[in-house]
Amino acid sequence: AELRFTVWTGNEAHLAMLNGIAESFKEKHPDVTVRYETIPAGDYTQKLTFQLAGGNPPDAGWMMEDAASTFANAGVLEDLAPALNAAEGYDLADFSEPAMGLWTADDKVWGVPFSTSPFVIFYNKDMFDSAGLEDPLALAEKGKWDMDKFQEVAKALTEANGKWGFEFKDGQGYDTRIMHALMPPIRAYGGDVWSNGECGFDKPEAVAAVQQLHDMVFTDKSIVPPGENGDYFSGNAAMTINQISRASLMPDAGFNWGIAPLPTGPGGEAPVIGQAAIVVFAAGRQKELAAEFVAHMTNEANVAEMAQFFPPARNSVLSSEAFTASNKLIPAEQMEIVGDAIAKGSVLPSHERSPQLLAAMKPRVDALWRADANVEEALKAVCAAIQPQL
Amino acid sequence: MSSLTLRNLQKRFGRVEVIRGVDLDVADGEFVVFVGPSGCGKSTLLRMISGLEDVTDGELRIGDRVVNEVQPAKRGVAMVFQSYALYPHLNVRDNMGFGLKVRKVPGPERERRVAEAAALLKLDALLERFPRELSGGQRQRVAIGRAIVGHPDVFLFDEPLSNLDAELRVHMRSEIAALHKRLGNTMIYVTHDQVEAMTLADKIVVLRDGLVEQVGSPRELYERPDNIFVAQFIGSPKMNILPAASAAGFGAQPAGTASVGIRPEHLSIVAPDRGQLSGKVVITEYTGASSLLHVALDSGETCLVVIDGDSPEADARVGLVAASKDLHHFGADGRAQRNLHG
Amino acid sequence: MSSLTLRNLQKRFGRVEVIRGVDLDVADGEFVVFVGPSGCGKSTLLRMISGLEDVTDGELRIGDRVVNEVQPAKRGVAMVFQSYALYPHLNVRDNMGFGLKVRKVPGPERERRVAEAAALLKLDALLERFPRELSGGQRQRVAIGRAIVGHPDVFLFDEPLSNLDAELRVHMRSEIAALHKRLGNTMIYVTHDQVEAMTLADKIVVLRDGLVEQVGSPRELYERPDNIFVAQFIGSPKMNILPAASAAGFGAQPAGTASVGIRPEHLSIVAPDRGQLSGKVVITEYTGASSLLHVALDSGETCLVVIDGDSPEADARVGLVAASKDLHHFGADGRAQRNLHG
Amino acid sequence: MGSLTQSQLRLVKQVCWTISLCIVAIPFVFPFLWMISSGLKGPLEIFGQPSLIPTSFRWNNYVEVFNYQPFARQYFNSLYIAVTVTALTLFISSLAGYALARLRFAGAALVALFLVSALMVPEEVTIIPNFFLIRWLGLSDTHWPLILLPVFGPQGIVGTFLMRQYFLALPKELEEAGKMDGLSRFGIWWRIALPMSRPALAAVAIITFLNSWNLFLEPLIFISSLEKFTLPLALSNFTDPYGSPLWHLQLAATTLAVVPILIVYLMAQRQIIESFALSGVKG
Amino acid sequence: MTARGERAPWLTLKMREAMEAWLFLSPTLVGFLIFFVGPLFAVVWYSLTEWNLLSQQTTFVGLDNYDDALLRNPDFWQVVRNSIVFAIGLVPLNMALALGLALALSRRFPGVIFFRTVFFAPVVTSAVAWAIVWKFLLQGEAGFVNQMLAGIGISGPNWLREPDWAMVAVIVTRVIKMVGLNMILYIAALQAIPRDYEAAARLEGASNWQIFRMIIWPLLGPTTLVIMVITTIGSFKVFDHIYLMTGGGPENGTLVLAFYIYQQGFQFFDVGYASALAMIMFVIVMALTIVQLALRRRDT
Ligand SMILES: Nc1ncnc2c1ncn2[C@@H]1O[C@H](COP(=O)(O)OP(=O)(O)OP(=O)(O)O)[C@@H](O)[C@H]1O
Ligand SMILES: Nc1ncnc2c1ncn2[C@@H]1O[C@H](COP(=O)(O)OP(=O)(O)OP(=O)(O)O)[C@@H](O)[C@H]1O
Ligand SMILES: [Mg+2]
Ligand SMILES: [Mg+2]
Repeated sequence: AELRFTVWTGNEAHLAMLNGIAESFKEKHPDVTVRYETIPAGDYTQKLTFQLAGGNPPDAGWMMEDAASTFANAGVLEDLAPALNAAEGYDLADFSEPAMGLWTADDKVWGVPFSTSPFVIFYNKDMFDSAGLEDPLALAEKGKWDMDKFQEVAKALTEANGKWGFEFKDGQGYDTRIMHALMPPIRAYGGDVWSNGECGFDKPEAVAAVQQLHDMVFTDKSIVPPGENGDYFSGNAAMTINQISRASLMPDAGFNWGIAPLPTGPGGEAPVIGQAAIVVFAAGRQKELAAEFVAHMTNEANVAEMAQFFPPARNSVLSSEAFTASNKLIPAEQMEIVGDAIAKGSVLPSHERSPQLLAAMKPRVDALWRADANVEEALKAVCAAIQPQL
Repeated sequence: MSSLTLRNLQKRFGRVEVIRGVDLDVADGEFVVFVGPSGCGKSTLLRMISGLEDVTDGELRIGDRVVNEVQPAKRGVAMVFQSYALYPHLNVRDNMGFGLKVRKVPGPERERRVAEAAALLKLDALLERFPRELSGGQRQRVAIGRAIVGHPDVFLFDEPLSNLDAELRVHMRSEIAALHKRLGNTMIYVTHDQVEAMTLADKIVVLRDGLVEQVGSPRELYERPDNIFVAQFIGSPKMNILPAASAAGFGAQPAGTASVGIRPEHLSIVAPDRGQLSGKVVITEYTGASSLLHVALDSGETCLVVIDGDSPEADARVGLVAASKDLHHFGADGRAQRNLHG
Repeated sequence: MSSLTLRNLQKRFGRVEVIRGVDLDVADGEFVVFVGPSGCGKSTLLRMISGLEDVTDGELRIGDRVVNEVQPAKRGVAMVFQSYALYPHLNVRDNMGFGLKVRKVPGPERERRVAEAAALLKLDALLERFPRELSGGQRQRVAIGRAIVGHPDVFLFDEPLSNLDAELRVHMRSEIAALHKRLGNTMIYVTHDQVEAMTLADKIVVLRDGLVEQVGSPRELYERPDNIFVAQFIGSPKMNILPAASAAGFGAQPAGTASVGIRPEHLSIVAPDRGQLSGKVVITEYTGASSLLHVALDSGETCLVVIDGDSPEADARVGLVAASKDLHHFGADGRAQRNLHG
Repeated sequence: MGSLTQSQLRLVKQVCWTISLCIVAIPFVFPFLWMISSGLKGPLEIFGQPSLIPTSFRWNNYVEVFNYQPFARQYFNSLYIAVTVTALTLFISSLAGYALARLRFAGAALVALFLVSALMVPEEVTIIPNFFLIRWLGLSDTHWPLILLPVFGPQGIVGTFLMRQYFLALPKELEEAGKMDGLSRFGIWWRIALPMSRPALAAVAIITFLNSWNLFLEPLIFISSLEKFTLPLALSNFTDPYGSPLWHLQLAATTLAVVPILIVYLMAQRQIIESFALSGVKG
Repeated sequence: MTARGERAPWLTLKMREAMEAWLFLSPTLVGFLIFFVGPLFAVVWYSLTEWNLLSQQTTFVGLDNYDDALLRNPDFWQVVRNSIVFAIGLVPLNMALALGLALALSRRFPGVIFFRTVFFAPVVTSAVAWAIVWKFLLQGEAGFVNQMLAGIGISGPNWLREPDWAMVAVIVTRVIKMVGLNMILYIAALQAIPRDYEAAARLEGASNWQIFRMIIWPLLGPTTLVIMVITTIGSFKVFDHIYLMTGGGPENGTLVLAFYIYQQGFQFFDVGYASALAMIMFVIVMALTIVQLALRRRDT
């Protein structure tokens, strides 16, 4: 039999590793092969929808956090609990509880996270040096790495280097990555975008956080503004926010770099985590087999294996030496930052109507990113737009 | 074998009656020409015979077979189109051989028949050319050649010369006459050029509004037209028609004569006082061999006169005379009065 | 005022010389016709006069003004196109008034002039119609009307009748002649129909390959063509040209004569033994008023003969005679030998 | 000015015209130049100071394009789908156009009216039911919908009408000659009508090919496997595993997608314009 | 006598022809019924249901979807407005430019082929490529367009980030992309106008402008109508261009109907609502086309 398994990576190293796991599955099921189908990340959820609605469902696949609730609620995901519980030596409780939050409901398990990747600050060490500034990692160690400091260094970097001080995730903070741009500061200020069916954008914490970003973009001009490209990886911005998987780009970048935790704020430390899980589709023809494969893929050995690319959610793996040493690009002490963040952080918000929410937010957030925007008004408008959907 | 019979043949397009009951017998080997004003139904009639238009009513026989519902290709007729309709993507040889090929005539036989037709039409040297590389007259010959190779019983021509210039037209006309002589097939030929009709036909059919006006040899039509329409249609410049009163000077008229016809070439100019009629020259048109005079008669009508020699000046007064055998008398209904000399 | 003078006029399109030096004087009020085979440059010459083509070299005068560089609209000429070029979206009134409107002639004056032209051309009843609702002859009149309203000094016509059927052509021809008589303007008229040329022209200009072959009155060209080209171009059916040797029977020839021309209408049929030449009738074409005989001479050439009365049967042997005044002698270069009777 | 002759004046005017045309042409040409140039730059340089000439030519981009995803395969997909669609459309629409133009039968006007109304309906209107239809036929994630929908959708109808217009204007005699020669109706269509309607066929082919070549919505919806992608999808798919665009590859690939078509167009431009003129696209 | 070629008595020539006609039409008609007429009726049905694409649950809700679209959803009217603004901006600009270029390029002069190719080239370029390139050229300050504008002393807007300018940008780039096709159609039409009309008018003293205004333009009427209808329909169908250039933003400033239908149906999985939108779009396009055809009928 053949299992179709959709992923969004086309990276050869990733695929080699995944194929290795499929190979080891043959010990139990010699006749089963796994075919990984790459769907580009940008269209992943969309295409998956078409495959499901179009009657051509894969058996299993990766799923991003923002789609989790939508898919679970539409009933297209298979409950994995029976298969996981039945698997030999499989300890579901080993997964950190916050990491599983999104994927469990009552005693059903809709997916098993394979990548629980906190957001960190990537910085260009050379630029900090030439501006004569302490780098974020050093600041963080001294406990001085907070939002105000962040604004200050960004401004100083911009002035010193003639490049931008900070770039949102992949430069897409104004369109496809709104949440990645807004969430970290709002959390740092102790707010949230929504919770329990209530919009959090217009709460004072969120307003203050966004106001600060807005100032940085339009007053300090230290953040790459909308409509411009100031690519961190090409050396056009001194800092960016991203997940550690992005470190793979750094060897080509040609400058010294490092990673640091997100700046703290009035709300204290608030690491933000992006997540992806493995799910089985209810419409698939080989659900049991697929579920069994998921159990295999997420057993302790394989999670440790995958940790070289994807930060794990298994406590046992996280605490191991193997994890801090797993990423060849990142020194162990910086890797600890990651582990720390995974343990303390919270996952990006999700919602069963997240496509609608995002679409409803988008135009109002666009209005926010104007030089003359009134941040509070704009955020009120965001809430007005999304409240009915919540 | 290849005679042709039309019995009360009719054709309607939607509610428009185009052919309104035509009876005609064409003998084997006869050369029949259809003439008539534009839109009278010449082409339609021809196309009905060929099978390109279906017959609304009546009976159409080729030989002794009713062919109303027989497919065009199976009627044993061949058609030469006004535009020649040569296949532009085939060379002369293939154009001529196309019909044989479609009918699955074997290669060597096909070759033979194409060669035969090409020889007959002096097309041997042109067999490899494409239609666009041919002159008008050559194209016309290829079109005929294409018709010949099928050994049809009946040839149909729809204004085959109207796309040629005047000189070539005269030449091809005689070639067609020669061809008919050689092949001896039944031929039906549509034209609106009455010189062509006169010179080619054994029998002319004059059509008007979907009806036959007169059938006869060229000489019959020229000399004894059945009615004013035929009289004016045949002959160029066309016959002068004068009211009986104005033509009284020409002499006695049969009872019931309403108008008198006289062809321009049958009038002669004499001194004003010696003419049977008299009038004033309005315009003289010199054409070299002859001149055409427009004479305003004293009775008010204008009369055309063709004369050979020198013509009088414009505005000169002249007399006109005609031989009484050249006069045509018509009744009030336009039909010829035959009792006097007919 | 409105005479016209061309001095060594030339026109090149790219490297192709189309008009290769034309000299011509047209008097005020003269009716000049350009004839010549297709592609000889008739239209080009006319368009140069109108200003639609610019002059490559030479001088063009209208009246006593050099107009080489004058804009078309300011030359005082009006043109009637072969296609009539009536604006399809304007009715007859607006078509005729268009030129006045763009020249900002005030409304009432415009109305008056259009009405005047319409009356002259009997178009009154048609003023509200659109070109597509007119017959060929009516369109032609509108095109002339459009030219008239501008009160031009010179009228230019480019084959204005070639789109009409034969009968209408004859009719419109005489209308144009009448118009010229009434208006008295200078008119230049292009045609390839030599009957038109003969009947309309005061003066015919025969063109060939961008050069003038002969200029003269119709009668001059018919009776005394300068060369074989003109001799064969003017007259229909065209002049028979026989090698001097074959034509010896007609009598003495001037020294240097290479060929002898004789028009078909100048030959008469006599008994074979009494003819100056003799031959065999190949085809006779009866056309009513006259017949056209194709006679194969004993010397091998084919000769056309037009006769009036009854014609001999095909294959009959006949003799041919001609009056010596009707013979044309040409040298080896094709030029007429004028020393004998000319 | 007074001393200028007409022909000199014309020359001056022509020069002015040409210069203004050149100016108007800038926004048409520039994107191509920029695309070609950027496709040869490194990822960093694209974001650097704008310049049309790359500091160093990264031909390697063109190699990477093929390593990144099965670009050759995708290129081929686009090509074969466009060719298939074009061939099918030509076949079907010329048959239907011929029948509408040439054959007399009751209901011809009705059929024509019926079809023409389809021209006004955007594909977006029917895309959802077609999505289910394709799913029901089991053709999801195959190339079939990319072939069937354009051929039978409004685009195919446009073809039918172009063909009909052309056949209407074509002299009937040739076909009648064929009939007299004993050709069947199909034979007349195939051996006479089609060879004579090359300009119309060319116009339909061009329009259809371009339409298929640029089809975006349908592949977006129906195709999910990478190796079944068509070019427009593939082009928007040069992102790294985390969803960020790889501009240099995208632009190199875009160049690869555009330039061949442009070259073909350049070679065929005269025929293209003529075929539009002759085929009565003017309506 | 000979039985050669006698027909089957039951099949007249006329019946045979009709049969052949239906045979020739059958591939088109069958496909058309399956992939066009059927779906069109299906859309009507879907629009009366609530239908989740992902869960495939269907409930009949009557006219609720229309009610939602027309009365309750504030975005809807903006989307309609955007579509209309897009059309009103694009159609005249496209047609005027197409006509201008066609007039300039309809006669032969050295370089005419080059220019025709240049103006037609974007037509053969995939929309994806076009959008990608223009997105770059239209960047805020670093973009080429604004750099050029800066060169002549104009400080350009942040094209794709300001709703009104973004609309301008998508319209203009779309016009540049598509104008070549209309240009060719106009060239073909111009070449079909006999040159004699122009010559006659020139002889009568008309200026270039008068010739255009009084002769050429009226004669182009039928072509203009056809172009107007296709361009208008095309402007309502535009999807890929918007999807790729702005994704409907900023502030929904370029969210047009076709894109909105896609979003509702395939991103929000709301098939019923999307179908109702499709029906509304259908009605709008039909109405516009009929109006345009009626206008034309009136002035001939
Ligand atoms: N397919 C058709 N549908 C309707 N009417 C037709 C059709 N074909 C011919 N007619 C009409 O039938 C009449 C006769 O046409 P036909 O072509 O036979 O005339 P014709 O005598 O050949 O004229 P011409 O000398 O102009 O060729 C015309 O009035 C014509 O309009
Ligand atoms: N614009 C042009 N460019 C190049 N050659 C041209 C142009 N116009 C005419 N010619 C050539 O000039 C020659 C004369 O053309 P013109 O139209 O004056 O002939 P014509 O005597 O009017 O012929 P016809 O009797 O066929 O109308 C022809 O060989 C033609 O091909
Ligand atoms: Mg006819
Ligand atoms: Mg000419």
